Amino acid sequence: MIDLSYLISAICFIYGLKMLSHPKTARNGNIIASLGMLIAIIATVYLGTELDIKMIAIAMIIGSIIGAFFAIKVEMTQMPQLVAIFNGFGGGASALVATSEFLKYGHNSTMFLIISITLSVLIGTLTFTGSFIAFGKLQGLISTKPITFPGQQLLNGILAIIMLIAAYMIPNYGMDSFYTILILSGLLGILLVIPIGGADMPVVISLLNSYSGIAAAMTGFVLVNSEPSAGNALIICGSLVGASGMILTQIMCKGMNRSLVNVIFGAVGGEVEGSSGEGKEVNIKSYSTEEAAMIFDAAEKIIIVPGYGLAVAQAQHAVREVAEFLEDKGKQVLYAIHPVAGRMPGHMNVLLAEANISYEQLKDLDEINPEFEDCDVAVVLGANDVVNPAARSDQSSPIYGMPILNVDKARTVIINKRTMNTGFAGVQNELFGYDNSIMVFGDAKDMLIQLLSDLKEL
Amino acid sequence: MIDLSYLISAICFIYGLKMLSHPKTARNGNIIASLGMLIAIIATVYLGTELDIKMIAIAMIIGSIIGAFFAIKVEMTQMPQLVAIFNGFGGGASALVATSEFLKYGHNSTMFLIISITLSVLIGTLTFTGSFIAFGKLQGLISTKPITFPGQQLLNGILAIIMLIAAYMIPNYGMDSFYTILILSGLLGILLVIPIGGADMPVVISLLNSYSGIAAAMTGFVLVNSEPSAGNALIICGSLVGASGMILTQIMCKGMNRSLVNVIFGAVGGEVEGSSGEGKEVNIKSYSTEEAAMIFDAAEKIIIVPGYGLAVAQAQHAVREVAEFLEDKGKQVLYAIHPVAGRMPGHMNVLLAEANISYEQLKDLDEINPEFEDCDVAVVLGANDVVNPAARSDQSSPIYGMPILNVDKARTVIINKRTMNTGFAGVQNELFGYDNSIMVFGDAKDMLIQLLSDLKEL
Amino acid sequence: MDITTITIFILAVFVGFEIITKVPPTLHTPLMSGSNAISGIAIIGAILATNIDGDIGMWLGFIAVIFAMINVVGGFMVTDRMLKMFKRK
Amino acid sequence: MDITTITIFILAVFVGFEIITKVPPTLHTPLMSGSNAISGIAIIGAILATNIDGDIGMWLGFIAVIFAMINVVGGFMVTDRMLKMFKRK
Amino acid sequence: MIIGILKEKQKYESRVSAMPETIKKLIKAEHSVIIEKGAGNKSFISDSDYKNAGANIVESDNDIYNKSDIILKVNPLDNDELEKIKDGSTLISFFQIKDEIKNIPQYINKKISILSMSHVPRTTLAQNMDALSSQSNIAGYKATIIGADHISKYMPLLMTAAGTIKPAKVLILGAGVAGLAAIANAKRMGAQVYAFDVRPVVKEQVESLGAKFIEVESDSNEGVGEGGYAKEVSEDYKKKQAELIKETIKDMDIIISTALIPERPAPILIDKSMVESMQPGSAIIDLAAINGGNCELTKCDEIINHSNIIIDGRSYLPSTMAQDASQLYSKNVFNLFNHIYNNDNPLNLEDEITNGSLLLNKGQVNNKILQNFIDQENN
Amino acid sequence: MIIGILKEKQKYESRVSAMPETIKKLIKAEHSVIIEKGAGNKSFISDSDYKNAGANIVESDNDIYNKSDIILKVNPLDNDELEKIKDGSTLISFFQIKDEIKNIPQYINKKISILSMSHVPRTTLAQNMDALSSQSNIAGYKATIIGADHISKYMPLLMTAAGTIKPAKVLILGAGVAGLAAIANAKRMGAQVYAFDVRPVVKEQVESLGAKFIEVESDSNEGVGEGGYAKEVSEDYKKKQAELIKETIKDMDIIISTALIPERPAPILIDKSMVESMQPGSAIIDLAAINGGNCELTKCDEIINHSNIIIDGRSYLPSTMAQDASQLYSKNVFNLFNHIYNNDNPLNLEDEITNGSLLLNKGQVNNKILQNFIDQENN
Ligand SMILES: NC(=O)c1ccc[n+]([C@@H]2O[C@H](COP(=O)([O-])OP(=O)(O)OC[C@H]3O[C@@H](n4cnc5c(N)ncnc54)[C@H](OP(=O)(O)O)[C@@H]3O)[C@@H](O)[C@H]2O)c1
Ligand SMILES: NC(=O)c1ccc[n+]([C@@H]2O[C@H](COP(=O)([O-])OP(=O)(O)OC[C@H]3O[C@@H](n4cnc5c(N)ncnc54)[C@H](OP(=O)(O)O)[C@@H]3O)[C@@H](O)[C@H]2O)c1
Ligand SMILES: NC(=O)c1ccc[n+]([C@@H]2O[C@H](COP(=O)([O-])OP(=O)(O)OC[C@H]3O[C@@H](n4cnc5c(N)ncnc54)[C@H](O)[C@@H]3O)[C@@H](O)[C@H]2O)c1
Ligand SMILES: NC(=O)c1ccc[n+]([C@@H]2O[C@H](COP(=O)([O-])OP(=O)(O)OC[C@H]3O[C@@H](n4cnc5c(N)ncnc54)[C@H](O)[C@@H]3O)[C@@H](O)[C@H]2O)c1
Repeated sequence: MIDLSYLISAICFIYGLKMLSHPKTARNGNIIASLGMLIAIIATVYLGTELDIKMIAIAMIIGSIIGAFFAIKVEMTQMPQLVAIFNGFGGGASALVATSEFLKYGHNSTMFLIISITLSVLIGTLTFTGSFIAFGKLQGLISTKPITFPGQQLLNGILAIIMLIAAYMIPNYGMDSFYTILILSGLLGILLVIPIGGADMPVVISLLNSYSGIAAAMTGFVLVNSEPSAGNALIICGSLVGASGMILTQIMCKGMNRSLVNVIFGAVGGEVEGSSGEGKEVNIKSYSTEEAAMIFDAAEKIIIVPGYGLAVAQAQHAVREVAEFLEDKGKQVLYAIHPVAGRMPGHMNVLLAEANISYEQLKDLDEINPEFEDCDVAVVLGANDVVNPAARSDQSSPIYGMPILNVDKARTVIINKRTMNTGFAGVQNELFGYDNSIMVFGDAKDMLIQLLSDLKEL
Repeated sequence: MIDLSYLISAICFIYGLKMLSHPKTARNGNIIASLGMLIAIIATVYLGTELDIKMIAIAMIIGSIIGAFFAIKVEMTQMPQLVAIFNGFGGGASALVATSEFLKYGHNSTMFLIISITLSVLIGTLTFTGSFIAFGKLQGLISTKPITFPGQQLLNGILAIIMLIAAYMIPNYGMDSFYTILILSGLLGILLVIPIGGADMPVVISLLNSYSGIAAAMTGFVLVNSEPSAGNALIICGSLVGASGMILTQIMCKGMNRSLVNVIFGAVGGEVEGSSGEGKEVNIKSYSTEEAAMIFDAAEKIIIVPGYGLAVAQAQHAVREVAEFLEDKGKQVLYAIHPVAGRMPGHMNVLLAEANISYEQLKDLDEINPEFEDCDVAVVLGANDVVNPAARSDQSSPIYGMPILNVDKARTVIINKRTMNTGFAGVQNELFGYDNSIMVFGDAKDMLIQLLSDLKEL
Repeated sequence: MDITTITIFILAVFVGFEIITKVPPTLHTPLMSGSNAISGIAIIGAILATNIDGDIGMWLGFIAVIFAMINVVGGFMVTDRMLKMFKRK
Repeated sequence: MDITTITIFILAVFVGFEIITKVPPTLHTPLMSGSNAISGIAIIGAILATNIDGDIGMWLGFIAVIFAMINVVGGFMVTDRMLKMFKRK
Repeated sequence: MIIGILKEKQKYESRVSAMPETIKKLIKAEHSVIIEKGAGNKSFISDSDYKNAGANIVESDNDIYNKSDIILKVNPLDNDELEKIKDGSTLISFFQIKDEIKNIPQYINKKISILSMSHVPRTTLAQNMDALSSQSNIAGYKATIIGADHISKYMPLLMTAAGTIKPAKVLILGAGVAGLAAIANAKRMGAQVYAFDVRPVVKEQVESLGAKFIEVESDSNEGVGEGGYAKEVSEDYKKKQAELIKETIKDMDIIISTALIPERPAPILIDKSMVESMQPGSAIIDLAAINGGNCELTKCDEIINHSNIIIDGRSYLPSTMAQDASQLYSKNVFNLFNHIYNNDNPLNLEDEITNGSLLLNKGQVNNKILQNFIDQENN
Repeated sequence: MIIGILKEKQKYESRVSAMPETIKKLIKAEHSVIIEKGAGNKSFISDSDYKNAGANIVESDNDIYNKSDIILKVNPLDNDELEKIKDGSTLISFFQIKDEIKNIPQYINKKISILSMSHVPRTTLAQNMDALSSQSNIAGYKATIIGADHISKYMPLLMTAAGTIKPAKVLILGAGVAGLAAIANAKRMGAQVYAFDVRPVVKEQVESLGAKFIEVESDSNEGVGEGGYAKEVSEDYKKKQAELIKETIKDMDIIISTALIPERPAPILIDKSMVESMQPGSAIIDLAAINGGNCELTKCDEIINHSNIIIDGRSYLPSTMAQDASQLYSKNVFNLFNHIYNNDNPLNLEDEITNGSLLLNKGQVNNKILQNFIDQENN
């Protein structure tokens, strides 16, 4: 019965993870996974050998309250560090369990057990300390800059070797060896994370997350002799998380255009914030086309704002393809044609007519401006001056007074251009730094083609 | 050691299957899987308990010779029935092993064992007989028409119930029950396959294939007590094949636009051969866009032949998108413009110019005709009269003497139109039935959009 | 120690590798957080550890249960919170 | 009979389901044929069956080996033959 | 054979029946070619070009009429030319029976053979000889250009700092070869294009060019005559059609009308009141002018202004594009010539194309419609 | 204020400076409007349309000159009009200094204020008042239409049963507003389009319209003058440019030249020998004709034929599209008027746009170039 429960909970985890990786099923996936956990816990407590239920209940309540408190209280922007710290506790728990198992068996264990315990403690503790450092970096408690010093990698290597020797010595030195391993693992966790820059933190957290899974699996190997079914459950779930976490880490690395090795050993993760070139600093958010695709997917009304850049990129066909794809998904797509967009009167008309975009979809300034307010996404493609809010508000601006397309009124504004350079009028555009603005850099045609393929993959 | 070998061979199978499902790695995947098999056999023979190696060797040699002989001799077109028959032998083997295990334990086995043996025999035998029927149908020994009679499903149900009862009775009646199950399973296999039409055979074979995997897994359950590691190996590999076979069956059903239930119980799988409407019967091959996509993927030089149908479908943009995708893959794409394609002079020019296809890519009749000979794929999109070889050869044809585009000289001709209807001149087109011709039916625009997404998925 | 244990381990690793295929970037964090919560399965070990003789072992188990529980409860809840954001109107 | 056996079974089923994702139609037949060859793993059982006491059991095992071998050898070879066709120039 | 090429004498005619390329081909086929001096001038082909191609330039057309076995022309012979042509020779040119019927007796007298470019059957095989198509296509194309020139508006939509310009609306009446060409080019230029025709099959063709088809509800094959041409339609249909066109016309900036029924006067689709209902500044290009016009007010070969509506009745649009028009025409003529004479059995009356285009065979009537016309004349 | 609108007296002028819509807006802003009878006729606007918009129709222009505070026109005043205009009034119209310099003393004498549409700065903000742009765009567009009409060939590629027609080649010299419009429309019509300009920034703009840019190798900013306009270029550059144009021109079917340098005669880019090297039947549309033309042979407002090359020097192309041209122009004028007079401080000389377009302020010179010209005249 208890075995079956574990099996069921493992199946829940597998399904849960599978569903978590698709936008539409993600939330249910999480619920299924937590259900699996509930089953596992209940099975262990009620069906297992006789336990001190009261103590366990107290511990569980304490843990639940702490976990729930932070999960609810913490701000959205602090999620990543929260995940990091939770993860650290998970690793810590594995290390503790392994420790207590070690205390139980002492150094008279089998080779297999010693290896398992050592790995479990090593990885668990490393995850624990590493996660705290990651937390500190994300929370701003520790410098987000990569902290490096000469011989860092060498030191890590030496630590690893010492631990290896200590593990080998366990049959001889017992607890002393064990403590050595415990302490050095903690140190290694710190040393491994500290040289990694703030921007690479998400990858590190994901990696640590994978580690905590592996730690659980190792704990499973430790337990499997005394408690075979619980051991198996830990092995399955732990290795599941370990493996999927590894894949996820790799996907994330690819998404950030970094290799995993690079993240771990490179210590080069600097800041990726864009600066506006000259003049006022604007704080911009640069998104990938994949992320932009997610936004489009959730939108219902989309207004496309073509500009001179679209013509330069000769992206008229690409934009039509994207628009048609979105329309096929039942979304409404309109084109907002600013009277002076481009470099000649009617430039955008010529351009879009070439791509056979029907006249009915083209709206001029007066028609479209009221529409931005209930539009989910305004996509600015290689336009700049014609969407510059300075024309409305900044009396000193050379374009003050020109009617513009009020894209900033849209829920989200996605702006595509190649750089932070100015447009024809040579003025900065503070739109790019607005809260609801997102930049997607790149040549308009390339970006749209990429976007289309990302949209199709959703 | 023997356990480890089995584990390795299981890993080989997993990897092998994974690689088999991608065009580029498929062949290596097959080799890896066969390597896994080799490891498993060697492990069993040399590392297992003491066996009568001579006898085993003789049996293996006989089996190998038979298998190899057919695998080499049989013609390409007969592959499917070969797979069917091989598969039958696999199922048979499982059933035989289960039988001999039953003989060994007699009816004094545990519940679990009885269930395992029953299932193993049932599925194995069913696979065996079913595969032979499938073979017969494909080979033309048995009518490919669905053979149905009233109460067929009822009969199957009764058989199943009898077997259930027989299985329940095993502890009481022993061998008699067992033989009942054996015989009835064989009968059931025949009854299940006989009502299925020739066109659905591939799905059936895939399903039987999945069954033979399941049979192996069941045999594994039978063996697991006496030979745990061999049992586990059978369970892993068997369930692997069983599950992946099931998925494959489903994919194939989807590809053929049939539901699995429909295939098994519908008994409606008629012929899907197209007939040319009136006049001479031509024997055509109708492909899906997915299959067409595979052909494009392998091609290097592609000539697109647009016709009136392309204009009717307003598919000019779609064709450009497909062409651009293929060009990005490094393929050469040209357009062959027949002087009278369409319904007005220059119709195709107007059409393609609208999609901004550059003039350089458009070739007229005299320029393009010599190019067909070293072209991998000629794609005829809604053209008919202008590619009708009767104009070259059939003196009685009203279009005899008109110069045509010699698409039939291309290695493969893919023809898209909606039906087998004639074109403007109202004459049949025997090109559609040529050996190197493939029809992809559907509206040109829809088809091209589908094709593009299939191309991207390759 | 048994080969079946290793077999199970390897099969589970395979499943883990296979089920995560294409994840859109916006799901990276929730997925990470969700699988992090699953790695709190160490709770099972922790609960069992409370049963170990000797004070130290028991207290270690106690703390381990707290730790694991933080991971599990916090992890699932925060994941859910994140995912709620993606829900369409 | 053991829960681990079932666990292994289920994990293997998961792996089986997951590894076959999108298969282009032209690979359907080879893939079918290849996995068919793998289901010849019954050969292991067949070989062991030859060891069973009693003539019938042994001969059944003998035939089973032949059958399974046909499946294995024929299956892999024919798959390879099919796949050779897809090789690019 | 000796093949003669003449300078066209008609007022607005700029085409020539053979290009130097064609002449090269004729000479390669061992014919000899004589050509009147200056025949190519208006198509921007100099006599030296012809000379280089191998033709003999002769000063006077008399020589050509005297020496040639076959005469290639664009237009049929006028009275003067008919005088000069040698008995028994063959003429290849356009030839509308209803316009030439008065001269037929003289052709017959002189035992002339007439291969009419206007009567080449409209079959798939004959398309490369189909000069009606090639020239109609030019006319349709050019009609949109002059239409765009006539109106005082832009064709495409334009959103500029000084306001949005709406696209011009163009209506094509009669979507045969010329109509389709007009649709295609007007679409290209950015206008909103509507089209109308009596033959319902045309709907698909119109839509295949991206234009809107305006439909009269009716018995579906009302307007379909023999050989894919249109025939005259019922009174009821005519009324519905007039109503529809009347409604549509008010919004149009350009109307290009091409409706024709073979060997009959063109149907009147636009009457005076309809013209007056149009917006000032609009234009009608009436390609049916030579057959009386689809507009009541059309004057053949004139551009008139009726209450601020321009009505362009020029029938010689192909001549305004003489370079391409001559090239296409000469290829058509050569292809017909080649089809007929480049086999063992010249003038094989079994052959659909030869038989169809041969109106007179050495003075003998070889065409039903022609015979009908002659019979009518005689009554 | 009383605003007067006149009928344009120039021979080829069909535009009018205010549309009924504009008049409605003026009246809404509490001005009163008087308009000369028949002012809108050539733009197909009847007097009753104006009346309905709220304007007073007056029979004679004298009344308008006497009563109006501000006069809206397309063209500057001719001698007769200059006589009639009341002292101290304001004129808004196009105004090319070099052409009007002889009349300046009289403007000064009469203390006229001139707001020149030709001198509205080309800034982003001023685009809706930029009549040079709106009218150049028309000219460029129309040039391709008349080019297509002049040549005796098709514009697009055509593969027909009677052979393949190659697309026409069009060369645009000078890719300013007019040039870009010409490129866009010629591309649309299916021609192969090449363009050339001295300002290298234009390359990207030309390519953004899908045409090919022909480049002269040189110091990259050679031709860039003040305010985005072109300036005169070095002799060496001129030679290279001539060479390049000479080579290119031979293959072209249509040349549309728009090269201008503000307040200077247009640069000669095509000389006689180059014209003669072109293929017979080709056409040159010289949009710079009014400033002397980019072609040596151009005659302003005439269409001439030089050795079978048509050279079209019509300077009044916007007038041939009077409906749209007037609409755009009147919006430009209104926007400028509104910009200047619709605030607390009319004629605010701090304002870039006001200051830029104001040539004379109650007879006082308010423009550097104008001052230079006057100084030159006086020497
Ligand atoms: N319409 C007319 O008649 C006319 C005539 C002359 C001048 N203008 C002026 O031109 C301006 C038009 O406004 P606009 O918003 O259309 O253009 P804009 O303000 O000039 O901005 C165009 C933007 O497109 C981006 N871009 C260029 N190439 C690109 C590519 N390949 N892919 C993606 N982005 C690209 C550029 O940024 P990056 O370099 O960072 O990519 C640039 O900021 C106005 O100031 C107007 O006054 C108009
Ligand atoms: N070019 C000219 O000037 C001109 C003028 C008049 C006539 N013609 C004649 O027209 C013919 C032209 O030859 P062609 O090969 O271009 O055309 P065609 O022979 O008329 O064949 C067109 C084919 O397109 C298919 N089709 C129609 N709609 C389709 C759609 N939406 N999607 C996919 N396929 C579609 C039709 O088959 P399904 O119905 O089965 O789909 C039809 O068989 C010649 O016979 C020529 O003589 C030409
Ligand atoms: N076989 C070929 O390859 C080929 C080649 C060229 C043309 N054709 C066919 O020949 C036929 C005739 O073409 P054409 O251009 O010479 O025709 P046409 O010049 O005789 O007539 C022009 C069009 O006017 C239409 N029309 C007649 N009366 C009308 C009315 N009252 N209202 C509106 N429209 C009216 C006709 O239907 C026709 O479409 C067409 O079907 C065309 O497709 C075939
Ligand atoms: N700010 C705005 O929004 C706005 C609006 C309209 C125009 N403009 C700009 O104003 C500038 C002038 O435009 P325009 O059309 O009135 O110019 P223009 O009519 O004065 O000149 C036409 C073109 O001829 C070119 N040219 C001059 N000499 C030449 C030579 N020797 N050879 C070849 N080409 C030569 C010029 O470079 C120019 O592009 C352009 O830069 C244009 O983009 C800006």
